[in-house]
Amino acid sequence: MQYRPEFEAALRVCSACNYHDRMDAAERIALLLDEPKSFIEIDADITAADPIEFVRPSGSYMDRVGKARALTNRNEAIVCGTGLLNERRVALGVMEFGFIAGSMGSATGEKITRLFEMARRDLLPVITVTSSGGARQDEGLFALMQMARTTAAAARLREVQIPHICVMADPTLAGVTASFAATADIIIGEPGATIRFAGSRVVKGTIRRRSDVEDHTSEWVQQHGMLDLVLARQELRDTLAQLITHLAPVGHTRNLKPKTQPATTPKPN
Amino acid sequence: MQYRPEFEAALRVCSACNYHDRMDAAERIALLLDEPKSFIEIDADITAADPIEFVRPSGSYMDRVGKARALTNRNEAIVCGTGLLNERRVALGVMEFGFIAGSMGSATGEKITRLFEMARRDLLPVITVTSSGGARQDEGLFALMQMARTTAAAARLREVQIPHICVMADPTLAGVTASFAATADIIIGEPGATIRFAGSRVVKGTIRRRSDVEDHTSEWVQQHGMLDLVLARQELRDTLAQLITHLAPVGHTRNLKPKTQPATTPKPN
Amino acid sequence: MLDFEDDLNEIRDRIEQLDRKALQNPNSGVTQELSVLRLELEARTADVYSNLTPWQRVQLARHQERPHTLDYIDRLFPDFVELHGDRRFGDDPSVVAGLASFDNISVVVVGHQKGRTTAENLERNFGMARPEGFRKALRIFGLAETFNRPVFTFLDTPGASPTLEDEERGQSWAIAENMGTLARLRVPVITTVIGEGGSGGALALGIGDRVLMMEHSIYSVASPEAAAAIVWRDSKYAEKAAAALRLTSADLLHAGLIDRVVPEPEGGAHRDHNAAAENLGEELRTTLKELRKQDIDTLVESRYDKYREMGEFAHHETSATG
Amino acid sequence: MLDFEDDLNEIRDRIEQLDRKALQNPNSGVTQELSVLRLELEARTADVYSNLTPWQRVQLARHQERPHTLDYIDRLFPDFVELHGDRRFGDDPSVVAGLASFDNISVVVVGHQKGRTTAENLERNFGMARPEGFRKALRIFGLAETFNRPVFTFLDTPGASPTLEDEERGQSWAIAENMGTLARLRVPVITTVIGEGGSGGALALGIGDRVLMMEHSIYSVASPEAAAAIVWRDSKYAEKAAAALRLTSADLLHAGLIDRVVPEPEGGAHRDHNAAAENLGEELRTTLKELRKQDIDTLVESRYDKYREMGEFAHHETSATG
Ligand SMILES: [Zn+2]
Ligand SMILES: [Zn+2]
Repeated sequence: MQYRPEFEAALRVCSACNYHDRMDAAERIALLLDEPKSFIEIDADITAADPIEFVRPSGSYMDRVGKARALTNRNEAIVCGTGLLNERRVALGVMEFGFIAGSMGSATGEKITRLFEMARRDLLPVITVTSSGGARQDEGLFALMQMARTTAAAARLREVQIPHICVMADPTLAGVTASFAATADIIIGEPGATIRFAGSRVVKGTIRRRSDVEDHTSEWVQQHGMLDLVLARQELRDTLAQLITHLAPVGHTRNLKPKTQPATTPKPN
Repeated sequence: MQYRPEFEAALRVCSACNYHDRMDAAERIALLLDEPKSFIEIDADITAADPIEFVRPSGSYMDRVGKARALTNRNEAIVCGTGLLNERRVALGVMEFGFIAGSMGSATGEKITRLFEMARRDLLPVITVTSSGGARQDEGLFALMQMARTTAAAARLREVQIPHICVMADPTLAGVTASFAATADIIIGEPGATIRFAGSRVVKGTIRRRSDVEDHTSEWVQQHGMLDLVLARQELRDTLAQLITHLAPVGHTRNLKPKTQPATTPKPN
Repeated sequence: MLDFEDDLNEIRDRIEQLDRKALQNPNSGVTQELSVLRLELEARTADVYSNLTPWQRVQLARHQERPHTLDYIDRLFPDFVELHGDRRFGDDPSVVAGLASFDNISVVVVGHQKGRTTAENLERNFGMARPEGFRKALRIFGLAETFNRPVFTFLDTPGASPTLEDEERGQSWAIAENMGTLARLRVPVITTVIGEGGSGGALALGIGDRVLMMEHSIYSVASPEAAAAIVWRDSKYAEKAAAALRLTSADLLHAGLIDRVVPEPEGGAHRDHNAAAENLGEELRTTLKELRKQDIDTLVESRYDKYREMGEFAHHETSATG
Repeated sequence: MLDFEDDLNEIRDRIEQLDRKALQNPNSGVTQELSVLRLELEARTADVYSNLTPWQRVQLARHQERPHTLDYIDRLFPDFVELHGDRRFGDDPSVVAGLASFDNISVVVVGHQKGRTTAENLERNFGMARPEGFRKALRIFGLAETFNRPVFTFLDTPGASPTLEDEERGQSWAIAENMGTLARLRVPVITTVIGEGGSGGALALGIGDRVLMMEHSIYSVASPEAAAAIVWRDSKYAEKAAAALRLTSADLLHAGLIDRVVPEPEGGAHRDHNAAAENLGEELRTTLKELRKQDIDTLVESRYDKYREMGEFAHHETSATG
C-alpha cells in the first residue's frame, strides 16, 4: 500500500501495481478538463422520483435516494455539463458510482438524454464516463426504458456528425454497458475495469470493487474486439483531446460557448 | 446409382441420397423460370480477350477459351438475361461451370456488371446462380479486378431498392464467393454444395466435384451464419418467387419488359 | 400446471367425463348438467382471470402452451420465409426472422422464439438470444429499411443469454446496436410483448412506434426471481417482487410505457391460439394503417419523442456543489 | 538476403572496411579509393535496379526491412491514434487502423501490417488478415464516412488468412462486404500498394479513387507460388509465374489497372524508409488535393466508372444456342 498523498497525486493510480482506484465525478472532471473551473454543470437539480413506489426491506426507494444524496452531495448518479478540453468546449457526462451504485433511473436517463440533446443542438463533441451497476431496479420498467431513450439520443448525434466517446471506468455493467455506452463511436476502457453484460448477478452489491476473475476486465474485453483502447489514466486527457480533434466538426475548435442556455441555470462547479 | 431419365426428371437430384448433381446453365434456366422460352439472353457474344498473354504448359489461354467454347457452346462462364419467374420479369445470371471451371475473367465480369446495370436501369430484381472456381488466373490482376467491379455494380442495386438474391451452387469458391455473391441481400445454398474462400488450393482442378470433408458444405456454412437458406432444388423456384415478391419494388409486378434494349441484340434462348 | 386454475380444472374434468358419457349414451340425461357446468366454468374463469395477481400473470406469461412467435406467424403472416444467420458468426435459433405478407403487403417479422418441449427449449436456448441472434435481427432490420418494409417484432424472452461466451462476443454491444438502429429505423416498427418481456434482451428487439402487450404478458426490468435475489437477497420472494415491479400490461399501460393492451381469450391465450392471434391481428392491422399514413421523417421523430417522455423525475433545489 | 544484390553487397562490405580504417587512422590514404567505390556502388545499384526481373521485384516487395504500414504512419501521419476491434469478435493485429493528421486535416488510415521479426510476424499473422481484421477496417471506414474524413489504405499482404477458423467466421463475406462498402464510401479513398498486394485480401482494403503502387511493390491475383502450383503444378515455377502474371508496378500502370507509381529511393525503399516515405507523402498530398476538389456524388460515381473500365474482353459472334 502506498503513502496516501502520492497516490492521490498519481490520479488514484498505484505506481506499484497500476491499480486504478475509483474516482468520484469531481475528481474525474478535474482529470479530464483543462481546468475544473471551466466546467459548467447543467441539470444539477434533477433527481429521482418514485414512479412505482418501490420499497425494499431496507427501506423505501426515496430513503435510498436521500442517503445517496447525503453521501455524494449529488442529486443523481451522473454529473453533466460542458467544459474545456484542450481549449475546446465539450459536453461531459460523468457517472457518480457512489450514488446508488451509479445505477440508471429515470432522472439519470433524463440527464443523459439532455446532455446528448444539448450536444446535438450546440454541436459539441460528447465524452461520457461510465461507472454503473446497470438499470435501477427500484424504478421497474421505467429504468429499462432509460436504456432505450439514452441510446436513441446518442444515435441522433451521429446524424449531425457529432462524435461520442465513452470511457468505461470500473465497473460498467448491464443496462449501462448495453445502451448508450456501447454505441459510442470510440470506446476506451480504464485498466482493470470490470465491463460486462451480466452485472448484478455476478458483481454483488456495491462493496466489491473488482471482479475476482480476469475475464471481464477492460483488457479482456478489448481482446474480444469491443474496446478501441485501454488507456492508463495518465494518458487519458491527451488521447481524448486528439480523438476529439480528429472527429469533431471542423470550425468549432475553440472556446465555443453553448449556443443556447441549458434548461436549468448553470452553476459553476 | 439411379436410372438416368428419372434422375434428369428429378432435376438431377438423387432421390436416394439427395445428392444435387451439377446442372449446366440451360438446365438451371429451365429450372428457375416459368418457361425456358421466356428467357431473353443478353451479351451472349461477349468473350474473353487475352489481356496478359498468358500461356500455360498445356497451351495458351486462348486455346483454353476455344476448348471451353466448343465444350459448352457458350462464349463465357456466365449466361445472362431476363426471364419470367412467377410472371414477373427478373434479371438472371447463371454461371456455366463447364466453361473454364466457371472462373471469372474480364468478360465474365463485364457480363455480370452489365446484368446488374440493366437491373438497376429497368428496376428488375436479380437472381444469380454461382458455380465457380474463383478468379481466372490467366488474366492476372485483370481477373482480381472483376471482384471489385462486380461487387461495386451489385452495391449500387441496393441504392435503388433492387434486391439481389444469390443461389450458391456447387462449387462456389474464392473470388466469386468473396465478391458479388456474398454481398447479395439473400443467399441460398444448394444442399451439399462446397462453398469456401480458400478455393484453388484445396479443391484441385475441375474434376473433383465435392469436398471430401463436410466442412464447407452449404449446411456447414449456414450453421456459421453465412447463408439464409439451404434449399432443395425442388423448392427453389417457389421460394425465389416468394422472396422476390417480398423484396421487389411494388408496382413492377408483371411481365415488365426491359425498358431499354440490352447493349447487344437479344437472342431467344 | 397453473395452481390458481385448480378449481377451474376440476370443473373441466367433470365436463369431460360427462361429455364422454353423453357420447357413449346419448340418452344419459346429462345435457342439462353439462350446460350448468359450462356456464359455471365460464363465470368462474372470468372471475379468476379478472382478479389475477401479478405472480399469476408471470406464470401465464411463461405458460408452455402459450402461443410463441412462430404460432402467431403461422396464423397472421402468410408466405413467411424464414431467413437465417448474422453473416458474421452463426445462426441463433432463439431469434426467428423473415419476410412475410400481412394485410396484403410484404413485411418483416422478427421475434424471440421459445420452445415447448425440453428438446425444443434446449435448441432455442429458452428464448434467450445470443449476440448472433440479435445480429441476425439487426441484419433483417437493415433489409427492412433498404426495401422499405414495415417491421413487426415479438418479445418473448426471460432475458438475453448471459454466459461467458455471450460476453466474449459482446452481448452488451449487440443489444445496444440493435436499440440504436431500431430507434432510428426509417420504416414503421410495431412491437408486441407476447409472453415474457425480459430486460435488455427484450428491448433489443423492442423499440417501436407502437408497443403492444398481450393482456397476460409481462414486461420487466428484471425477472421477478432476479429482482428478488437482488432486493430481498432470496429468489423465494419472486412473488413479492412480481408485485413490486409493476410488470403487468394494465400497470404498464397506466404508467404510459406501452400503447395498447390486446385482450386475450377467456382463460388465456394458451387456451385458444387462434382467438389470441385474431385479436392480435386486428390490433396490428389497425396500428399499421395508422403508422403508414405518416411520412417517414415524422414517424422517426415521433418515435424519438415517444421514448423521450418515458421517465418520471423530480427537481431538488439544494443541489450538489461539485 | 537478396541474391541479385551479391555484387552490390561486396562493394558495400569493402566500403565499410575502408570507412573503419579511415576512422582509426585518418591518414591511411583510403579517401580516394572510397570515393571510387561509392561511385561504383551508385552506378551498379542503378544498373541492377533498372533491370530488375519480376521475380526480383517479388523478393523486394517482401523484403523484411521494407517499410510497412506503421513505418509510413510514423513518418507521414502525425497524431495517429490506433483504434482496435471489430465490436463483434476480436481485434486482429494484422490490420492496423486509426485516426491521424495529414497535411493539416484529420484522416483515417487503414493498412495490413506485417512484422519484421518472427515473433512479430506470428503476432501479425504475416500480414494475412482474418475476418475480424477486415471487419475492424469496415468499422473504421464507417467512422470515416460518418465524420467525413478521407481514407488512406495501405496494402501489404500475401493474401487473406485461409484457415478453417477464417472460413467459419466468413472470410469471403468479410472481404466482399468491405469491397462493396469501399466502392460506395462517401469520402475520398486513396489506396497504396506498399509491398505485396495479394489477391482478395488486398482488395478488401484496396478499392479507392486512386490506386498508387510503390515502385518495387507487386499486385497480383495470386501469389507466384500459388499460381505456379495451380498452373505449373509445382511451386518451383514461382519465378516463371511471377513473370507471367504481370504483377509489377510498371506492367500494371501500363495495363491501366493502377493510377500512379511512386518512385523508391535508389536500392529500394528498405534502404531508406525516410526517403520512401517522403516520395509517398508527396504523391498522397497531391492526390488528396485533387480528390477534395470534387463533390462527393461525382467522386463516388467516378470511382464506379474507374472500376467499370477494368477489363479486356472481345466479341465472338457465333454465339451459343442455349
Ligand atoms: Zn498497488
Ligand atoms: Zn444417390
